[in-house]
Amino acid sequence: MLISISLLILFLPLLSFLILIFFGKKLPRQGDWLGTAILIICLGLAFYVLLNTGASDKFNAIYNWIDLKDAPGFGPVKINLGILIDNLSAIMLVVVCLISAAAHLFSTKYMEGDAKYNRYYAYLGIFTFSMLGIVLTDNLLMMYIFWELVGLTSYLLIGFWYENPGPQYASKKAFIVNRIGDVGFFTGIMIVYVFTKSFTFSEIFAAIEAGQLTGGWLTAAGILIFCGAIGKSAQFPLHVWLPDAMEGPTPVSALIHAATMVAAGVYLVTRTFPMMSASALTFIAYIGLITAFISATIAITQNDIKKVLAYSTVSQLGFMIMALGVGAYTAGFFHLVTHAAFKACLFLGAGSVIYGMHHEQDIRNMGGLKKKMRITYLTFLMATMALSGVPLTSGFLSKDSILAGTMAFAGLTGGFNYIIPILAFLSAGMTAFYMFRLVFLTFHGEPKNKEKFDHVKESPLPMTIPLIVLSVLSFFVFFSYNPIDANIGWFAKYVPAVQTVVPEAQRFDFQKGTTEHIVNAESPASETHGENPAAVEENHSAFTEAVHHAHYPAMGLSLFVAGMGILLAFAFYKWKKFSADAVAEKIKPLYTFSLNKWYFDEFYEGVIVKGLLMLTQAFRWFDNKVVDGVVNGAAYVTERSSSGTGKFDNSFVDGLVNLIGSVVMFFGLIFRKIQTGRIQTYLAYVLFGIILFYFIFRTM
Amino acid sequence: MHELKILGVGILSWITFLPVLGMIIVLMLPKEKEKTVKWTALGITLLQFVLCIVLWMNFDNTLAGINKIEGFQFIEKFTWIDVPGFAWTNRVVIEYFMAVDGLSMPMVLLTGFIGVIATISSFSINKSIKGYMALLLLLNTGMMGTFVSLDFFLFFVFWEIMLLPMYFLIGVWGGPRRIYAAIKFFLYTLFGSAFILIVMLALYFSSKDPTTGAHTFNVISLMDPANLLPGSLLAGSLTTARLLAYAALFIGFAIKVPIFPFHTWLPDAHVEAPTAISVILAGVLLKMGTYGMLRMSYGLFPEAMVYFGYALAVFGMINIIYGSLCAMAQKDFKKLIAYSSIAHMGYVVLGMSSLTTQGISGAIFQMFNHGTITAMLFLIVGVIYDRAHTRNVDEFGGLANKMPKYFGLVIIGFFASMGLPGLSGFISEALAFLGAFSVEPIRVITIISTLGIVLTAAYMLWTLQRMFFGTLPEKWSGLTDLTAREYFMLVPLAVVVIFLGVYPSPILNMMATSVNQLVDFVSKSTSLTIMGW
Amino acid sequence: MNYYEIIFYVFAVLTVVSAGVVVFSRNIIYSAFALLFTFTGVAGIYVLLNADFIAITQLLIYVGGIMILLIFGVMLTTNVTNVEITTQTLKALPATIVVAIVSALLVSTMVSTKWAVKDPISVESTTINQIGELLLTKYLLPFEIASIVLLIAMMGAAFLARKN
Amino acid sequence: MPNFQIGLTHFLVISSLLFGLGLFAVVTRRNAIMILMGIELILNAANINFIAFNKYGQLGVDGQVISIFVIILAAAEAVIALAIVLNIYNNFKTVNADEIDNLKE
Repeated sequence: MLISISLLILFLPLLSFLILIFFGKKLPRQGDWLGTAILIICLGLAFYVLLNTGASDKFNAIYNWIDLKDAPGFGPVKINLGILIDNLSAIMLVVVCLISAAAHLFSTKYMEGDAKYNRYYAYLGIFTFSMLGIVLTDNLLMMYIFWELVGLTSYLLIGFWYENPGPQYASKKAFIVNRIGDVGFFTGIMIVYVFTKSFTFSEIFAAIEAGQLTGGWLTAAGILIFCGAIGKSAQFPLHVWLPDAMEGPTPVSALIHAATMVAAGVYLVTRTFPMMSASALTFIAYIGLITAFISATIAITQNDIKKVLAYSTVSQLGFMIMALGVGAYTAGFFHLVTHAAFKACLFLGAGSVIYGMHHEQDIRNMGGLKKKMRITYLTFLMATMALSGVPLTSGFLSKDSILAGTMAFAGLTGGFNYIIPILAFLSAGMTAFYMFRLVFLTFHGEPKNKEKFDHVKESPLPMTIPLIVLSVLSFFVFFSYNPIDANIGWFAKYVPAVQTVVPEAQRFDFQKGTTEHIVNAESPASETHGENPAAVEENHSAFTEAVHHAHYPAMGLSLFVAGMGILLAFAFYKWKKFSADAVAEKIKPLYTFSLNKWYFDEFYEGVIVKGLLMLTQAFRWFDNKVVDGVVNGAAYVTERSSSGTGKFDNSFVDGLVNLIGSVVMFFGLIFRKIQTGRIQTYLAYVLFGIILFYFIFRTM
Repeated sequence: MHELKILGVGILSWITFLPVLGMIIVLMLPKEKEKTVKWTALGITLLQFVLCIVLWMNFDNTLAGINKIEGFQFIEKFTWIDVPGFAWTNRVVIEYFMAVDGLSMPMVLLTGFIGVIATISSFSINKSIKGYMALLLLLNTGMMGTFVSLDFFLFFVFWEIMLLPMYFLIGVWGGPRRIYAAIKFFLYTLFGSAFILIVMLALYFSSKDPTTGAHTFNVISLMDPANLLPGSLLAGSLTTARLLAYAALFIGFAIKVPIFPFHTWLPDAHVEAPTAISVILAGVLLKMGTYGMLRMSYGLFPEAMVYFGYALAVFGMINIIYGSLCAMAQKDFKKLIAYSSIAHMGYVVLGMSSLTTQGISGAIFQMFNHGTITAMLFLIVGVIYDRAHTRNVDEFGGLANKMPKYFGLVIIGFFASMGLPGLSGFISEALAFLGAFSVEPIRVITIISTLGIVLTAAYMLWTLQRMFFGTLPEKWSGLTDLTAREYFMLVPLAVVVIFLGVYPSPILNMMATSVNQLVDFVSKSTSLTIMGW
Repeated sequence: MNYYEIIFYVFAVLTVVSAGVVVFSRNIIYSAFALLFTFTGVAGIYVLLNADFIAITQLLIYVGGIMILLIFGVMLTTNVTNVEITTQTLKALPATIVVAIVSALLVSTMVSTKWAVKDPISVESTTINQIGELLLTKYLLPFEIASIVLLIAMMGAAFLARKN
Repeated sequence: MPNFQIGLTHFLVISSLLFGLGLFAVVTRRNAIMILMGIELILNAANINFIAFNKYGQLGVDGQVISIFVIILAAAEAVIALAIVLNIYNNFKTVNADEIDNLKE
């Protein structure tokens, strides 16, 4: 039953895509109502699925796609496609449908009157289809397929206004950077497939448990699969495409580049968490940390409202990845869900501000919108508080559990890993600072641009409803009754930590010495710890124990850091105690360094793109000159030798013939003289002949 | 052992020689009646395609015939030439031996399909259409014959038949530098077929047909080592003679594929050939090289193939990386597509070298997909070239708004060639990579080859951006969207690409058993692993 | 020295000297008349060789006929007023040498070969009836042809000489 | 004088002398008539031989018959030759053999 519903959820957006792409123009209002209606139906169905899936239920349906029968030396080659509904995918279903529905609703007003309006909704439809595909799939290959489809749709949506150069360049950049990540992902899949002979998660984990894939290849597989996440969730080396992706329409940014698509990377790591070996996890943690820290520093100095939010998304994604890296499995996923809600609300709020200010995106000439756009302001403020980790918000709960996780991890593993919590707390503080800076610069203070400010009025209803819904969702109450402790909320119970299947040698030392079987957390007993019964798993408690201990210090520290951030923001922008520009002057090099996004773009453009183009020119030259040269050279040689033999033939052989000719001619001339025409001379010759014969015959 | 006879003649002979019949009819038509010439040619190729579909309907997927004659279907085996021996020459027996198995069935289908598409796209040719259509039909026979013939002599005859019309089609109806291109193409391939001829004769003289006792060209009996005379040149296994023979065959077929050092004829031939001929050249002719390798090199010298497996993989990788990089540097749209087809053929070679079921079925499926996708790309180039008479990518811009329907098909074509999942290109590339990756020594090469996907994405999107996005230069304001005829060319291809992308089983099931049989036969032929030495 | 030898030498010397005059004389008329004496000398030799009928025909035809013709030819073709009635010989050195060699060779063979000589046949009164007999029996065909030849010769000469 | 008896060789010597002189005339004289005379001498020399062999050789009377034919032909030849010479004279106004060299190309 649930299977057919989820299939319905999956294929409805595809249906909307097909209808809109072919008949969009003819439908009334170009079919935007159709898109939005379909998404709302999907949302309803998603809620139904969520309510009916228990924490540990797994509904699975397999369809055979490619069957290459029995391959010698390999065994039966069957590539199947499957749907898997469990706690993770149920939640993600709701998140994707919710945000997509909000984006659809929001776009009815925001994108009104656009030339390619129906195509926009068609693209939104196919995006939702691909995203749902990632969420529902039960095997790596199918995930890769939808992974690339999501890449394609983000390409189409970023480059929606392809008339002007900005989106053109951004869409191409996005697709190629994603492609680089996907190549790593595919290589990871290949490694897994070659060793475990299957793509499906359950079979893979069982095979790894059975030891078919171990050692260096296992870590390599883990890291390479994580590459897919790096590409898609814009982690450290490949994060450059996300800020440029802001060229696309704002609802798109909200849907894709804040909540769903970028979360796919995190979802992938969550799915493949059991197979990640210790070294892979540390790699993931550090990548997450670096991303969080770098993008937080960059976000501080950005002046474009969407760029600030973009970098904050990258930073928050870094947080989620770091959480998974350190082993805080539930916290990471929890932050993904809460972040999706309030980040989408922030982006849509930015969208309504841009809509109000008639496509003005630079926060320096905004200000004082508090009075004019009350609802946008309030929802924006609520979401900012959630993001900064102010208590009583969902953000506080999730960020706090992540920070606790990092401290626990550092505590357990010690050594260099202490840098993780330090930088994590620093980034959290910076987040609070730049978010409140954004709020003050856009909503508070005097309007800097007079005539634009006069036209500003509150955005129409279809834009404000999603804002309100999303901001309400940022309250803690939806996730746990106790605003302080997330563990007792339904979420923590619904998404318990997953037992790693990695062989003994490749686990963290604190995880060693445990029994080898997958913990299938049945409905957990509701002790204070809210954990599984102790008898089942020691390692589990080792980490949870540490987290539990780290809980309160982490909460105190995070409150302190967030408070400081907000205070600084107030000081700089609200009470104007210190002028931001003066500070910027003092730390000039640092400021410009951060303003120019740590020069990543320039670095990539200069080194990689330029280098590649030079390489291609070199190859082209090589191809034309050398390889073609060899061919033409061969042709030249044969041509030369043929003309050589030609000349030789003319001069020598012909020469011989001519020689004979001239000799005959020479003698001919001589003999000609003999024919004098006088008869007597002929007679004389006759007589001469007679004399000769006489002498000849005489001798006989 | 299916038998399918129409009017007493086997279906394979019908499929192969129907175009020749068509050619005769076309030649008899008066010169001025261009319309009838075009439509008769189209009718013939359509009829041939229908026959291919009928063939496919009766094709039994469970039979696998690489070296076992009972595995083949629609067999036609008659003695064609039988010269009784006298004095010092011994008896010469050459058979007219045609049959189809999992390896050649996809190729027959592809040739039929591309034949129809090419004929439709030839409607825009105006210079002496009668000669053109006659040569096109002759070319069609040459191609089809190569895929169905199982007698090495017959194979070589069809291989050469294909050459001549191609030379004239490029030489007469081509672009400005057509003569150079045509001659280069002709001499290059001829150079290759010289090698094939040598090996063919070497095999002939070192073989003894079990039934007739004389030498034989029959590929199936040549595959069985028992039929090779003990003392002869190519008897035994892994002798230097056999390795040399394999290398010669490889060069002969590599020129056709084309593989890296022998590829320079392809860009010239494509740039100068008219659209329809480029479609056929890229669509089918390149596959004859790889098909030849699978049928002849793998079949006749299996242990040599395993011995040189690693080298083949390296060639595949070079093709992919080299082709993509060169494509990125091209300014001429058609040359770019030509180089991209070198890169795509690189996947085929990589897949083939892996000697695993996924690898080889991925390779054959890529041959089929590359046929359809590149045909689509060349038609796309043709559409633009017919309107703008220039192929320089930088001169265009903003075509997306000007020709929206055309843009839709371009998106499908471009993303299919980039190997986007949901379109047929992806599955064959994925299978080829999976197959190649599972072989220990080729693992590193496969990882390097995966870079090819990124490079392809890079130059394809760059071209897409330069030509279709941005603002339209005013000189192209007069461009019109697709005409009905162009629709008939592009839409069927797009449908096939999408359908096979979503559900590839029809083609994959067709070849599965044969591929397994091939892999089993080749890997059993020697105890060496792929890293022979 | 009997009479036979004396007559022989007289006729021999007569013939050879007149032949020399014919050949070497500058004036063509002198040589014409010298030819006359040569022919008569030859006739004499025939007589010595018992060929009486031949001698008479010789005298009759050669001296009577051919000589007259030659004189006519000379008279018609040499332009009387032309002072160089004499004919020089052309630079004949090579020719004379060749002819001298040939004749020397001829004489030497005549002298050196041992002819199958039989004793001279008995002197008969005349050979004329033997000749007549032979002419009409053994040599009948040549005899008839000879008559035709003469006829043609006459017609030819008449045709060639006519003035047109 | 050699005292041997007049034999066949004497006549042969005479005829060869005649032949030599005739030949000389034919070869060296420029005048066509002189050439004719030379020919006549050669013919007579031949006749002498015939007759001599008739008397001394085994030839018998045949020799004389042949000599008659020789005489007949000589006459015919002389007639024709003279006619030709006259014609040449009429056409070329000269009878010198070396000027009549139209044969020389």
